[in-house]
Parts: sequence; C-alpha cells; structure tokens
Amino acid sequence: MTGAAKPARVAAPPSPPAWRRLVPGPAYAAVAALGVLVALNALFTPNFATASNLWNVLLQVSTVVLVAVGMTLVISTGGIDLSVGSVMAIAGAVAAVLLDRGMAVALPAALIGGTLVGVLNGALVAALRVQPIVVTLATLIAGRGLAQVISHEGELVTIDHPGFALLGRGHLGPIPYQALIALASVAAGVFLLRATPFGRYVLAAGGNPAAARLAGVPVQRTIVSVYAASAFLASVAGLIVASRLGASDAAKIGQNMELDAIAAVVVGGTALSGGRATVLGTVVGALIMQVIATSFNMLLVPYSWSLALKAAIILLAVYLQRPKRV
Amino acid sequence: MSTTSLPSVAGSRFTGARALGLLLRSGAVVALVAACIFGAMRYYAFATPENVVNVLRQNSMLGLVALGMTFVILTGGIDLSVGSLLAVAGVVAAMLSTHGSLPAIAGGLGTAMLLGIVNGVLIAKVRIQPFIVTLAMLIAARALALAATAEQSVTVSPDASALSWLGRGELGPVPLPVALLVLAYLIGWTMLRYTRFGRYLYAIGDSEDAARLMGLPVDRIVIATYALSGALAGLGGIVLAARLGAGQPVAGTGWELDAIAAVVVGGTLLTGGQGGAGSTLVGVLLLGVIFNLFNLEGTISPWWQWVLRGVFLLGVVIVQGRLQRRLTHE
Amino acid sequence: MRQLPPSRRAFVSRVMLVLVAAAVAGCARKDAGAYVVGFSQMESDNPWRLAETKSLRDEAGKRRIQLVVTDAQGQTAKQVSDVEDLIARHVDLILLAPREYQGLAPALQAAKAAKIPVILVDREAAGTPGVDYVTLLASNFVEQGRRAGEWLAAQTNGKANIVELSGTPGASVAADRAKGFRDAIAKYPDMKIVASQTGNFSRATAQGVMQNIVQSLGKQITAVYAHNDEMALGAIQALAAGGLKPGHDVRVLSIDGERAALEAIDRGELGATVESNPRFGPLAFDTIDKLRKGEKLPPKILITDRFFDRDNAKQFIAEAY
Amino acid sequence: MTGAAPPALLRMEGITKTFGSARALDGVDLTLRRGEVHALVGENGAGKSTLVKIMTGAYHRDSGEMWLDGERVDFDTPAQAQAAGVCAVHQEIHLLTHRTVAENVYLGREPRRWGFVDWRRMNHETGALLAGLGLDIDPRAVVGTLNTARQQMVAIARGVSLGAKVLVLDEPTSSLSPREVTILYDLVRRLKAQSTAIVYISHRFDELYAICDRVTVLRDGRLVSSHDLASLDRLDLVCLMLGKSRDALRAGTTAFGEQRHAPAASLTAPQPPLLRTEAIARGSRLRGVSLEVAAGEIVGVAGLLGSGRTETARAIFGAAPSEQGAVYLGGRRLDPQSPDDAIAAGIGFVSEDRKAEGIIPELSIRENLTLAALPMLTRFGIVSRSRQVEIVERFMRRLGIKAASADQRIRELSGGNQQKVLLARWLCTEPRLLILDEPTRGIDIGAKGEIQALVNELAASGLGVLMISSELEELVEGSTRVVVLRDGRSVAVLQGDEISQQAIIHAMASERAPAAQDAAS
Repeated sequence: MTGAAKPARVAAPPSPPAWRRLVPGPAYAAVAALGVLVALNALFTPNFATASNLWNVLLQVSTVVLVAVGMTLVISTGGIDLSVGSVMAIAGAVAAVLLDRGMAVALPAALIGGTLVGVLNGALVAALRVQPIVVTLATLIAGRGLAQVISHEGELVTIDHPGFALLGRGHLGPIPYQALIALASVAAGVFLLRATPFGRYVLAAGGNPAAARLAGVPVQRTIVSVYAASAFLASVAGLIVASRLGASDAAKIGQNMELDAIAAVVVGGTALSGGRATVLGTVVGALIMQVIATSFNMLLVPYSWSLALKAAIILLAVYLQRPKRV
Repeated sequence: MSTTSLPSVAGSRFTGARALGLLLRSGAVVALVAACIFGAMRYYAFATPENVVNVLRQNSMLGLVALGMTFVILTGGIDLSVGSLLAVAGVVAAMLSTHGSLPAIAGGLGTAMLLGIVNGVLIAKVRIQPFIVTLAMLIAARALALAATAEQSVTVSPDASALSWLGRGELGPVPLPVALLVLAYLIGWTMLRYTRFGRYLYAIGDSEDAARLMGLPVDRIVIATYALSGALAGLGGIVLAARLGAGQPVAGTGWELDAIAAVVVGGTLLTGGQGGAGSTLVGVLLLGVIFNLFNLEGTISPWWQWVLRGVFLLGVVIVQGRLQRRLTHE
Repeated sequence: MRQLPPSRRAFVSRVMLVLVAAAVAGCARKDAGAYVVGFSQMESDNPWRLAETKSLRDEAGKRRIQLVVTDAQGQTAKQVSDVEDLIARHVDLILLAPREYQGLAPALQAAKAAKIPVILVDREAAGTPGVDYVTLLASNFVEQGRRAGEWLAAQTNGKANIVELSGTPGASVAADRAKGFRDAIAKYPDMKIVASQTGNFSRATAQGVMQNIVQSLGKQITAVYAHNDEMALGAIQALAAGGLKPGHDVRVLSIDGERAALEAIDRGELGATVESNPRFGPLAFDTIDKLRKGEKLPPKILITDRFFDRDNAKQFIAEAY
Repeated sequence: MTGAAPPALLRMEGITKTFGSARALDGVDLTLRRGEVHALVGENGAGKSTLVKIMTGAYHRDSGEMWLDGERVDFDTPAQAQAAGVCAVHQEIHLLTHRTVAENVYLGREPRRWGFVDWRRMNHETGALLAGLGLDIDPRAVVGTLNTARQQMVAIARGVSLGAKVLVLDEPTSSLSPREVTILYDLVRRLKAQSTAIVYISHRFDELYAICDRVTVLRDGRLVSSHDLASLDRLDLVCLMLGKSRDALRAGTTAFGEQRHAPAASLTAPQPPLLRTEAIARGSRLRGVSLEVAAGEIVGVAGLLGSGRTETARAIFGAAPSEQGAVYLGGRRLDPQSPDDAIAAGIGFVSEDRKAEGIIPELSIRENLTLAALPMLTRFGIVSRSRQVEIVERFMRRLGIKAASADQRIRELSGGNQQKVLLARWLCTEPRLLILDEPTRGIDIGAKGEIQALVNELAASGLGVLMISSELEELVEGSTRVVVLRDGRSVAVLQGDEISQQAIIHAMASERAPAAQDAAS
C-alpha cells in the first residue's frame, strides 16, 4: 500500500460521459468490430443487407444468445459452464419422450430436468469448491450419455406436435418466436445484473468471494443460482433446437455449444476472471460470430477459413479489451 | 549467537498435511489398483500380457499429450489446443513423409512446437488468458489441418520406414509408442523434480508474482512450457499418424478434454503449483483401463459408457475436493 | 499406502471387497465352445449406425451367437484400440465398420497376427481382401451418389442449379458420395453445383447452413443434394422458412432411406432418397456361416440398395429404420 | 551533508517515473551507506514503493542515474538486481506457499549436481543458513504451513543467501507480534554488522527510532529530505511527511483527541450491555473470550498476533462461528452461524485485510458501499436506484470520501478512502454494533486521523464499537475499555485510568518480561 503505482489523488479518472454508460463496459471494440463486419458484408455479400436476412441472422443467433446469457452470469462469478450443450440435449430428449403426454407435462419436465444438472454443477462448485471447469466437464460427458439414454437408448426421436413446433418455427409478424425468447432472456439478464440484489451478488461473488461473504452476500446460493440459470437457459435453447429440427437428436443437439457461447461471452467483453459482466456485450459477441458464419456460408467460403477467422476475432477482441496493466 | 526459537506450531500440522497430500495423489493409485483387480477377476483376458501391452499402447499418445498438459497446468495455465496441434503434426508429418522420415518427424514436431510458441508468446507477452489463447488455437490449428489437406486423410509414405517404426515398431516385447511414453515420463519426472526448469514451473504456478520478484524469467519459462506442450502433442500426433499409417485432419478431436481429465484424475490441481508427471501417468492409465473394461464387457451401450465416465470423473473430483479442503483447512 | 490412517485403510479394504464380490458375481469368463463375434462400430450418433448395430445384435440373438460391441466414437485411433481389445478378449471373429479407409492397418495386422478373421462392414479399409481381411460387405457410396445424380438429371432434363450439403469434413463417405454425384452430372453441362458447404451430417447444422445459402442465392436454387437424409430434412425446413417450396420450387434428394425421409417423400417434400441399407445383420451372419463351413468367399459382397421415390416410398415406411 | 560521510554503497540521483499522466517520482535522490539501516518514509502515494521497485529492477526508471559500489548500474529485471546484490522483501510476502523453505531460498539458483537439482545439499545449506541467522525453521517445511513471521524470516534469509549488499524491507513488521519484532531486529542488527545496507519502510515510528540510522522522507513523489534520525524528533518527522509546520499538529498522534477513559454515560446506567460474549471458543486459536460492549462505547481489543483477536471478531460476526460459549446481543442470545445472522441482528464488521476481504475491486464505490444494505434498498426484487444514490451521496459527504464520482471503481481509490467506503457499507445498514479489525492499518496519517475521529463520533452517537488494533496508541487514546487477549483467552479488562501502554503490554505478555517494551515506549 505504500506509494502505489496509481496515486489516486493525483489521477482520479474523469467521470464517464453520459453516452458511455449506454454502452456497457469495455465492449466498444466488439461493437466496432460488428459494425465493420456488417458494413463489409453489406457492401460485398449479395443479399446480405436484406430484411429477410436480418431475421435469418436473428433466428440463428438466438439459441447461442440464450446459452451465452447464462454463460455470462456463470463467467462473471469467475466460473465456467462446459455442460450447456449436454443440457440442451437432455432437455430436448426429455421433451421428445414426453410430448405424447402433452406440452403441459413435457415442457416443465424438460426445463426442470435440464435445470437440475445446473443445480448439481452449482452445488459441487459452491459447496465442495471443486473447480468449475472440472465439474462441468464431468457433467458434459455424463449429460451427453444421459440424453441418449433418455431418448430411448440413443434413438433419434421424431417430434410431431404442431404446438411444440411453434416454439422453433413460429413467427410473430416477421419476428421468429425464438428471437423473442432470446430477447426476453437478454432483457432479463440485463435487468438482473443492473437492478436486482442478485446481480450485485453475482458480481461481488466473482470479484471477491471472501469480501462478499463478509458483507452478507449469500455467496453459495448465488453460485448455485447462476449455474441453475445457465442450465435453465440452455434447456430453453435445447427445446427450441429440438422444435426446429422436429426431432430430438440427443447425440448432436448442442454439440460444441459451450465453445460458441464462451467465445461470444469473451468477445463481448466479459472477463474470464470474473467480477465484470456485460450481457449486451455478449449479444454483440454472439452476433459477430453469427455474422461471420452466415456471411461465409453466403459467400460459399470453405469451412476452414471461417474457423480461422473466428479464431482471429476471438484473439483480437480479447486483446483490445484486456484490462490495462496496473 | 544462540538459536532463537519461535513458537513451533507448524511442526505437527506439517506431517498431517503431507499425509493428506500423499493420499490426494494415491487416491488415483488406489482406484487404478482397484480397477485392475476388478478387471483381472472378471475378465480372463484382462491380466494377459497382450492386454496389458494393448492398454499401454492405446494410451501412449494421449499420455504424451497429457504430459505436456501437466506442465502447462502446473504453471496455472491450460492448453485447449493440444488436440488440434496433434492433428496438425500428424498431417504435416504424413505430407512430408515422401521426403523421408527425418523431414517428416522434424517438420511435424517443429510445426506443433511453433504453434505452441505462438500460444506461449500470446500468453506471456501479449498477456491474454491461456484459456482464450488456446481456445483460439484449438479452432485455428484445426482449420489449418483441414485446409492443408483439403479435408482428406494423408497417407504416410511407406518409404518413411523410421517414421512408421515410431508407430508400429517394437523394442523386444515393448511396442515403440510405449517405450516413447515411458521415456517421456521418465524425462518429464526428472525434469520436474531435478531441473531448474521444472522447479520454475511449480514456482510460477504457485505464485507468478512471487516468481517474477524472485527474478525468474517468467515469460521465457511460460513460452517454453507451451512450446513443450505443443511439441509433446505433436509427438503424440506423429506417433498416431505412424500407427494409423495416415495423417488425419480430424484426429485428436476432444483430446484436450481427455488430457485435462487425466491430469485432474491423477491429482494435479488446476490451480497450478501442485502435482506431477507420475500422477498424470496414473490418471491416463486409470481412464484407459476403464475404457478397456468397457470393451471387454462389450455389452454396455456407448451412452451408458458416457454416463459412467462422467459420473466416475465427478466422483474422483469430489473425493479430491474433500481431501483438498481438509488439507487447506488444517 | 503406509501413510493411510486406520479408518481409511478399513474403507479401502471394504471397497476392495465389494469390487471382488461384484467381479465374481458377474464373471464373464468365456464359455467353452461358445462362438463370440466382436463388432467394432465406428460411431453411434446417428440413426443409420444405430440401425446397423441393432440389425447385427438382433441377428446374433436369433442365431444364439454372442456379440460384443465396441464404439469408436468417430475416432480412428479409438477404433484401432477397440479392435485390439477385442483381440485381447479372444473373440472368434471381428466385424469391423471402418471409420476411414486409411488408418486401420495396425488393427488388421494385429487381428491377422492373432489369427482372428476380420470382415469389413459397410466401408472399405486399406488392405487386400483374402489377405488383410476376409471380405468386404459393402455399401457402394460412390454408386449411391451416382444414382442420385442420374435421378436428378432425369427429373430436370439435365438442367439444375444445385446446392450440395456435404458430410463431415474428412469423412470418406462424404468424399465418395460427392464423387459419384459429380461423375453422374458431368455429362450434363447445364447441371451446376452453385454451392457446396458442409452440414456435418447433422440436421441442425445443415438447417442453419441452408438458411444462409437461401439468403444469398434465393430463387436461383433449383435442387439440393444432401449426403444424408438428416441434412436433407434440415434443408427442407430451411427452404420452407426461406419461402421456397421444397419438392416444388426446389427438388431435394439425399441418401440413406431412413423412415423420416420416406415420410418426407410421401409428403412430397423430398424428391427421392437412395437407400444405403444399414441392415447388415443377416448378410453378415450368413457370410460368417459360410466362412465357418469353409466355403470360399468373394473379395466383396455388395448389399443391395433400393431406391425410394414417390412411387414406392409409402409402402416401405413401416419397415424403414 | 557532511564531507566526512563514508562512501556510498548505492546512490540514486534524479530518479523520475511516470505512470500514464501521473508522476510517481520526480527527481528523487537516495544514498545508502554500508552497514546502515535507512528508513524510507512518506504517506501513501509518496513514491516509496515505486522507488524501491526501481532500485530492485521491477520497474524501469524514466530518467535518472543509479550507482552501486561506484559503478553505474541499470537493472531491467529483478533477476539482474539480485545478481548485483540488491534484494527486496515485500510487504505481501512473495513466497511460493506450496513449496518448501529450501526451495524458496534457492529458487532460481538451485545447487546442482551433474545438471540436476541436488536436493540434499539444498536442504542442508538452507538449514545451515537459517541456523546462522539464528532461526529455527525446518528447511523441508512447506512455506504455507509456516506462520507469517516465519515466512518473513524465510524471505529475508533468501535475500541474505543471495549475498545481498542492499536489502529492502517493505513494512516488515506489519503482521508481526512485538516478540517477533525483536527477532527481526536481531536479524537486522546482525546483517548490519555484516555491513549490509538495509532500506527499511514502515509506518511505525517506534520501529524507525528503534532500529534506523538515517531517514529519507518522500512526499508526493518528491524528495523532502534525508537526515540522521537521531537529530530528528518524532514531531519533526511527522511534519516533514505531512508537509505541515510543527504548530499545526495536535499533541496526540491519534485523532481520538482527549483521552476518553471516562466510561460512556450509558455504561453507568444499569441496562444490559449491547454485546456480551461468554467464553466463546473455536478450535485451537480461540479458547474462551468473554467481553462486553455497551452502546456508545469503544472497546479496544489488544493482543499479540495469534492471541485470537481476529478470531474473536469473526466468531462474533458468524464468519467462523464459535463452537462453545455464547454470544448475546441486546440481552438476547444470538450465536450467529453466518454473517447473515449477524448482519440481520445489526452487527457490521470491517476486516483487517481490506484487499482480500473488504473491497470488491471491479465494482463501483456505489455498489461497494451499498452491498450489505441491498436487502433494505430492494422493493419487489428491484433495487431502488434513487435511494441507493441518495445514501451513497450522503455517506460520501459525511465521511469525506474523495473520489471522482460514485461510479468510480473502488480499486482506483487510495487505501484510506477504500476503508471509508467499507465503514460506510456498514453505517448505511444502521448497525448497533460495529466490529473494526485494524481499522487504520496501512493507510496514511491523514486518512488515519479522519477515520479515528469518525469512529469517535459514531460511538458518541450511540453505536457500540469493538476495535481491534495492534497500535497501542490507538487503543490507549481511543478506548473506553481495553480487553486484552492472550493465547485465545481474554486475560484482562482495563478501564479508565488503568489503560496505558505499559499496562496493556504487561497483560499481553504477563508471565514474560514485556519484550517489546523498548519498541513501544
């Protein structure tokens, strides 16, 4: 504490201007990158800048956004959730198996089933203090197996239920339902983080768990809730994918989703070390990744190139947003 | 001057902590022994030399990858790119095999090591988190392997006999991959315990700040560690390509998770600074034996195998978590 | 171990006891004289593979032969290991569904050294029939692609803008089905592949990819060729969502012949699917019988693939997988 | 400067260092002689740490010159500085906690045999080194299992074994008990006799006068002056540090003002005390502490390190609940099992470790300040922004928290301002009892005075305060009563005129002679 490198009295940073508070945290780089990507595509990719493609991009990005919002919460507590893909598969499988008993049974059962995995993750992380990456790696493996066991020993269960199909294929005007669901999850995420004690607790638990505990923050409960929320959102995403596919493909639904979601979160400016979170940044991150994927498909560029670009974007975004060394 | 004696509270706690630490690691050994006893009693084929050699050979490549992962995890980092680097090395070696074994092996190893160095530089110099750097490398290196081969497997030229020998040769009764594995772990163990480089890995994983202030060349060591991890993944890839007779751009998918699981099951902590090569070898063999038992049983559906693997990993981790907590609380 | 406190030692020994009991109770020692067949499946994450495994299991059950199945989870390296484990288990014969053409040589060598005959199922692997393996029960993937191409040419009078949804990058089936199709349409200058992107053999991926292609090419597209039914079904969803009527504006065709595909044909959404018959069970065990009787086997035995379109799809729905 | 001064061992001239727009050091000179203990003092932000980091190669200077043994030197890394004989032992002891003592001492230059680390020799030589320094520490012990004092010794031993000519001790006694301090003094004198130059950074004047020969004073990144310490009295030194004239300072060193040993009015009334603990115990560190705090009273807790001071606070707050005994609040049995219980009952707790257990670094002042009060600010699950802002503004004004805005991240504030935010965190929950564990540790004199005055004011308004402090002046001048702990037990309660440094020291170390007396007088 003696003679710190940053004498507070000498250099108190100026208060940020009002407009800066609208754009959360250090996500400018991501927003700028998204802008550049969209502008380039509008210029060079035929049919990119059309209304129908806008809905298309939103449609495709919505499941990633759902999962990534939950992932943002988890990461801002300093954790990580690798199990989201498997949770999606579990939710899809449960719904598919139970749909002939009606949506009122199938949907709640699927959501609860998926969320339970999150509760398990959270309990192990919070109570036993096992590292999140290991816990969720284990549930990733076991969950994928479980999803296949549930869907009649690995079969691809076809779903033929008009009501359920709406979830993934319905529209409100031109807006797909799933985009609305994703939007709702984003709004809920922003609201939770900004306006509720829970949001403060999440950031406090991620920023300094010991201090949070002494300040009366229910750290363990917060951590369990965060993993449960992540699993719940993943379950919703799993239901949407199953509905869109018209089948529960337990082996493939949500495969590698954890990496997509983590990429969206870090590109959006949430630090992996915890204590900082920006849900809107995550949305931007997810959009960046989606625009790359969509435009590369539209430009018919080989798969490997889009992988390489994704990698570069992740690095660049994180590099630009890295906290200044103190 | 007389020796000033400080209140000696530490002495009694110390042995307790040590015993627990030992148990932490020997937990995996106990599990391995138990799994082997179980296998030997249940399956006539388990305890045959043939099967033992099988298990060792099958796991030698993952073992090499996991050794590199151990080094990285000891520094408190993580390397998600190993599976992709393995594929790149295998593909490069296969492509160069028409020019002879030496260029093939050197090229494969060199490429993987170079990519490892890129990881290290981004982590140590540009100061981006290891998780993100290696996640990006996982994606980028896979892209490289796919692009370089036009998404097709590349045959290892039969002329590259030394290369093929690496994957299929035998030293007496010992297959060469196994010999390589043993050699690598011996060197790794010696390195970690008896060389400065090894001690520095522990130091950095324990406290990077402290290591820096004690004058260790932290950046150089971190870069060397990721280079080593890349090289070992590359060696794994070359052995695999030699064994299969082809370099596959999709080889090693998901191996980073298997390697992490092996390291963790062995008892090395992901927080860095504690663990070692020996425990990782135990972890690799433990997971390998479990797969072997699944196959010998032959009637467990693949999805139940997934469930069992996940639950097993969870169980080991929970037990270790409890032991670890007791260790830190005492 | 010497450092273990007594309570822990007791715990460990109790665990050991339980393990021993479990092992003895379910002891899987080989019954003398029983014939055991090992089946190394390459992956189990799609209906086709599941149907193949099931067919073999059912047939083995019928003939009271013990079948031991391993799953390579899509990794050649693991498949080699699996075969080695089967050899260590001293099975009498190995059925091998290769992950790839390349890379299984060590497995075949090991089996040969152990004098265990190997029959390849559904795909070929590098080696010589009669030497490295007994015979190949083959699906002809190139032929499947060619039949698809010819059907499309006939339907469109040799004029089409085709979107190809290819299988997993690096998988040999994908390469074969791409090749056969290209060979077939090469004769028709007006048949053009306007886009070729990977759908990873997955419905979800294909759906997303197709959506993007529809955005970019729109009404130019007149045909979609998918390397398997799953991707075709995804593409159909995407086309409908993009305002193109599958079966009407765009002809969709694929390979495999799974039930959902036949239903789609019946609805008029899917044009046709070339069967890639997964039911190797009867053929495999007939072949094994012949081998045990000492009959001479041809190097390659082709399983017959049917062709499903509007005319016959409905009648096969019930029996499809 | 007299012309007869011995030749300088290390000389720094015109050292300047800028971070961003902030000038941390501006043309600072420093001269170290062989075999001297040189105090480096200054308030927070004076530039002490920056100067030391430049000296030991952790930072690179922007301009200026440095000579060691008459030769110009230029250290790019700590390794270079160590090789040249300049070593630092930092305030947060930088050792590898999972590794053994020997490994730590020899890290970076392990003895080798045929290229491999020679463990036996390493352990043996470390043992010899420690014994030579008069320390009884097992070289094979894992550092994390040693207490702080021993870790400190290990860190110093490492410096010695590096053959340090210049050894920097940054706040070496901040976590040592008086007894351990004497061991440190022994060590320092021994090194001095071996003509090592020692730079000694401390906030504690007692120590400076007990051990140091000369002093260099820094203020706001500039050199104020260098003196022989003997020719400078305490008041002069404080004046130099604060940049104030001698007259402007009050007589006492703390800001508790008049000695308030008279019991608070409420205590004389026959009402039950606000807080009462009955022989609370937990594990081996806390073995029976009984104390009472009345409303409006400041009760000081004194004791050596390891006497159970912090454990007492944590037990009352429920952070590490007591296993035996009872905690009563307002006459009713509470026995909190978690901080939640204590907070709900109206207890606040400011931990001694501000960085690890106090601030949430990435959150703003506003969020940090209202963290504990959130349930009260929440309606229908939503935090009322307007009430939050109102509270934050009120407390920032009342406590004089200096910051650009309430939205500034707390980690950007000085230690004193951080401490005020943490105090405000509890004050806005309107507690009945406040537990302060080392409320003024590691903060500069100005802020220290403000906090002390504030605590006084709070108590006067009826709050009960339990104040743990290792600064005897603070306890003596601030407390209505002082509870003295020893070996996890409460051994004495001093009231009124009984309270004096002598009496406290005596109680802390009753059966032994008060070893630290020379340091504390």
